[in-house]
Amino acid sequence: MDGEMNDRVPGWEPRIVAFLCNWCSYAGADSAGVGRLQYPAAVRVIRVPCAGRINPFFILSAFQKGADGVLVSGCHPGDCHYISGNYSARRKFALLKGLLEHIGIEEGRLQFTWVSASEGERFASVIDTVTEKVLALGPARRMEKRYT
Amino acid sequence: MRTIARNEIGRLLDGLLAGYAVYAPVRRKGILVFDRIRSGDEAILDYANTRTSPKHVLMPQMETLLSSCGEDPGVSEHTDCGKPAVLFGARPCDARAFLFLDKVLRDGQSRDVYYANRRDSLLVISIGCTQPRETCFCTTTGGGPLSAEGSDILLEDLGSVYLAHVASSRGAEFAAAHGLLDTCEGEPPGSGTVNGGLQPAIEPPVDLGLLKAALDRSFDDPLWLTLAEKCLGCGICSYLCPACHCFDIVDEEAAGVRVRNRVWDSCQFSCFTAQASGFNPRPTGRERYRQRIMHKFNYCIDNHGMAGCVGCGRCVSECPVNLDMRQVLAAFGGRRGGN
Amino acid sequence: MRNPYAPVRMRVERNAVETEDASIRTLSLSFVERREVFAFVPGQFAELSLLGVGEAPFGIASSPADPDLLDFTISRAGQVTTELHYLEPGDTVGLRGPLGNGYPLEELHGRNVLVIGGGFGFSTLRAFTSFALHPANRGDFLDLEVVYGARNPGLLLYKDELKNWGRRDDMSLSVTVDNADQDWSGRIGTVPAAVKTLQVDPESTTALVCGPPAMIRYTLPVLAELGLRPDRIHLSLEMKMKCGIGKCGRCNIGGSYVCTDGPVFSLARLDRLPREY
Amino acid sequence: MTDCTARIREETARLLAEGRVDLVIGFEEGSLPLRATPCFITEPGDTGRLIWNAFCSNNLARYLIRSDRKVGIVAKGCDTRAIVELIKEKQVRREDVVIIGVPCHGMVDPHEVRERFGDIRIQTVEDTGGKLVAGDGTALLSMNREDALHRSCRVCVQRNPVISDVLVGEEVEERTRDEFTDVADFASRSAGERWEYIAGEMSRCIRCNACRNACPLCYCSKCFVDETRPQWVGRGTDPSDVLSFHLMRVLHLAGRCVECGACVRACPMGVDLGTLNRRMSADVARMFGCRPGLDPGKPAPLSTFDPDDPQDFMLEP
Repeated sequence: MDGEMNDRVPGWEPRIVAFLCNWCSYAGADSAGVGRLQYPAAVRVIRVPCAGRINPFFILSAFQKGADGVLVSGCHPGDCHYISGNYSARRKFALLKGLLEHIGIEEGRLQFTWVSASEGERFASVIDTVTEKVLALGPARRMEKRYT
Repeated sequence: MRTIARNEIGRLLDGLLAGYAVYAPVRRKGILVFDRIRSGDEAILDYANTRTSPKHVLMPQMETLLSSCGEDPGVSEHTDCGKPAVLFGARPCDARAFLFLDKVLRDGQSRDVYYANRRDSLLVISIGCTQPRETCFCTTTGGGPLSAEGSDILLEDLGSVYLAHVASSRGAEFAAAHGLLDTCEGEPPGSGTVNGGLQPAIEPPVDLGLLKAALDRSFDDPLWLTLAEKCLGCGICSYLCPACHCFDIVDEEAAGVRVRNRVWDSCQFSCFTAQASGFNPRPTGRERYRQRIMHKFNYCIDNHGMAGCVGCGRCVSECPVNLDMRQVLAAFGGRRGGN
Repeated sequence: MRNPYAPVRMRVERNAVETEDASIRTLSLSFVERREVFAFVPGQFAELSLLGVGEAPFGIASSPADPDLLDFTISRAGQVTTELHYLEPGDTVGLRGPLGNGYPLEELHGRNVLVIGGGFGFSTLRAFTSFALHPANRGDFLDLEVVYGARNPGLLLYKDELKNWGRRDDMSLSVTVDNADQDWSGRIGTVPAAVKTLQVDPESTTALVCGPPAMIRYTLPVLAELGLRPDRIHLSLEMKMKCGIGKCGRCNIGGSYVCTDGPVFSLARLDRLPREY
Repeated sequence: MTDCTARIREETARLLAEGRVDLVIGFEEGSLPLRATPCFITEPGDTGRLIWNAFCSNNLARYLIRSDRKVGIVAKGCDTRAIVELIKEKQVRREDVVIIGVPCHGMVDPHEVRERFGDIRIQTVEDTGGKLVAGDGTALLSMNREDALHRSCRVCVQRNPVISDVLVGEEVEERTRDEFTDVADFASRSAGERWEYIAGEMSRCIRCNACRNACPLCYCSKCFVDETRPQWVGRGTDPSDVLSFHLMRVLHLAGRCVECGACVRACPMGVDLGTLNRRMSADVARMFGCRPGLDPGKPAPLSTFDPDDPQDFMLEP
């Protein structure tokens, strides 16, 4: 089985990078906060103008720099502020996710979802799910760049 | 002991492993390379030459020059190269390349301590060739299948035994310490042995002197354009070459660790000379290919008295478009050389 | 054994904006721990570095007559130069050098020196001019004539110094700009045009030239018209460099390395080298 | 095969003589056994250099990039697939290229031949269509041609030129559909095994950029690898940087890769890049119904979208 599976690394706190689109998901995170919904603190949010702004390099760089998980979230299909940014992005995401899993990056390290501005609850539960999964996988070492 | 039996080599290397990092030809995923061995029997003795050259033993593709950590202002210099090393089984061409690298990196105006430290703690035991490959042209650049230049000890392959020739004072010390007494003194490699007839078999495509003279006049020759036309501009020839040594210095920083690394670079890449302003003195493949040839066969001879090529043939055999450097040399040397 | 890749630590004493657009700044650096005398000649350069960010070569812009404080004029172009621009007094920066050959001082002794600089390339010429004007050195040279130009007045470097030089009677200075603004009362025109108006004695004059390629291209014919021999014209060249010590292989022109054989070349020497710069 | 050579020479001479092109890009005899090499013919008198054999494996479409001349090009199936994409991406104008199409029986991998025949010094190779017969001057050895093909040729579904102006030689029968069984086989291994394999392959990469430079569709004037602000990928052989480079390379080619295998053939270290490329191609085919290079009229899959694109990969909490 997978050598990296390890949910009990002492002292380890997962680091999850969340790329959120400015118009929906970032606002969704906001409304989760306003609604005082509890969700794990492992997430570092990076706000981007649109899911379509995500260059696969952003995601690879996050893993290289030691992220244990990456989440990308944009507006629901049809709701993109830029009309179709999320539709174009969806194709790229599908390929990237497949490719990373193909080379043995564990399923669950990289997640994509849609969260709208009003879906605070959905945002909180997305973070729950993502964090749970990453916790179960343990620290991500495969793509991490190590310096001497 | 004048000779070492072929089946004794494994034991000899095992003996060395206690005190030295030993590099020898090994197969990694089907490809022959020089790598560190953990036991003497790993070394492959039946081979023409390795896919990559052994230069990485002295100049790794990536090495950290300097580093610092956190708030500590101290900088680590990483000049210590650790255990002394033995390179076993280098071919004479590759050993000769070290001689060239020494001139550029160790013996020049500024001593490159990283290279020099490794070089000074490396002992080179090369094995003369019995069977040249169809891409070999060592004789063109001044070497030969039994050249001992750059080696400390040259083993002459007589089939079931090797004849040991000591080629340096360090080689002599080493031979004495390990019972490889050289009794071939005064007898050059190849005299009266099976290898003697090999040298002429590797026919030089050009005369180096005539080539150099021709290149002196050929900077603006339209031939460069046609010769380089099929070149893809990749770095295979540079990176497989035992004599290419151009490098880049790149810094990186993450999680409070700052490093300055040296990495191999290639004159065939456009970013090698591209300036921040966008100006590039070598803007196309024509200038970059010309630089490669001129550097090796013209400038190096002026600056170091030796061509920056040892004729190992790796660039010939591995070029994806079969741009054969021997033909390029012949195009200049042959045409103008008075042949 | 000395490690030629290991920098010495320098402290930033001053970080001053040079140009109106703030794209060029001058850093003044002092030695944190002095290992040996930093002996250099004008025209030499050094590598400045920030570990983890990178290293880049810069001409030494100050005079060897003041060896304790080294000036480097830095145009913001890439990552390293940007970070250098952000340094504040008290910060440290790495330095390797001096590197390269510098201007041929011996050869200039007892001669008129014509200094021609354009834009950002003026930094080492400023070093030379300050050096030559030093009371201890001024007697080594005859007439000192400086021509310096920039695209517009806002891009002129070392403005205070230029003001002082303009008032001196032991040198002459012409400052010219390609495009003037309302406040500009000086000369308008290119550097070669300014050089053209000079009266020089070709037999006793040597020129030092540094500037952008276009300036050099149009200045050289003017110098030829004035009668200067190619061996009496010295150019400071710029090339992409990394190691600065003749090893990394990228700054060569033919068999010569700009970092070790240069950056100053006589035109006579350049004429024997391939045109690849 | 020799027929093709004669016809290629004939067409080249005609194109040059009629002034329809400034040069013709084809293949000539290589300097080594088992090799052919690209050549550039500008004079009708030089057409005798042109050949066609089992070793014409380079993708010549690579040489059309940034060419400002009218070019004739000898093109097998994969070369034309690349040309189709280059035309779609406006890197090549159809009217500037004259395609001498050659149906392809698959190109022979010299490594396979050497592997089979061991250490003999191959001097001659004869291609009988079904067999390859190699001679070292004393003996003749033979192997099935099919077993010696490049990996990309073994799964090629478009061996005949997609587009051409002149067709040289008989059309070949195409293989049945590509079911991407190799991709499925690899995917059926555990994540840990897949990682071990890929990491092992990547560990041999020497960052020579040959895969990039051999690719007919890698034409960016500044590649992401050479970018310094930001520096997307470190320049050395750090395993993480090497992998990043290769992942970005295939992602950049997603929906554009015509599976010619030029990258794999160029690699001096035998790195299995195919495993990455093939996964991309399989996903592009499965999810977006697209085989790059085969349909000149269809937009690139990553330049468009369908509101009903699959999204079962997305997280539903």
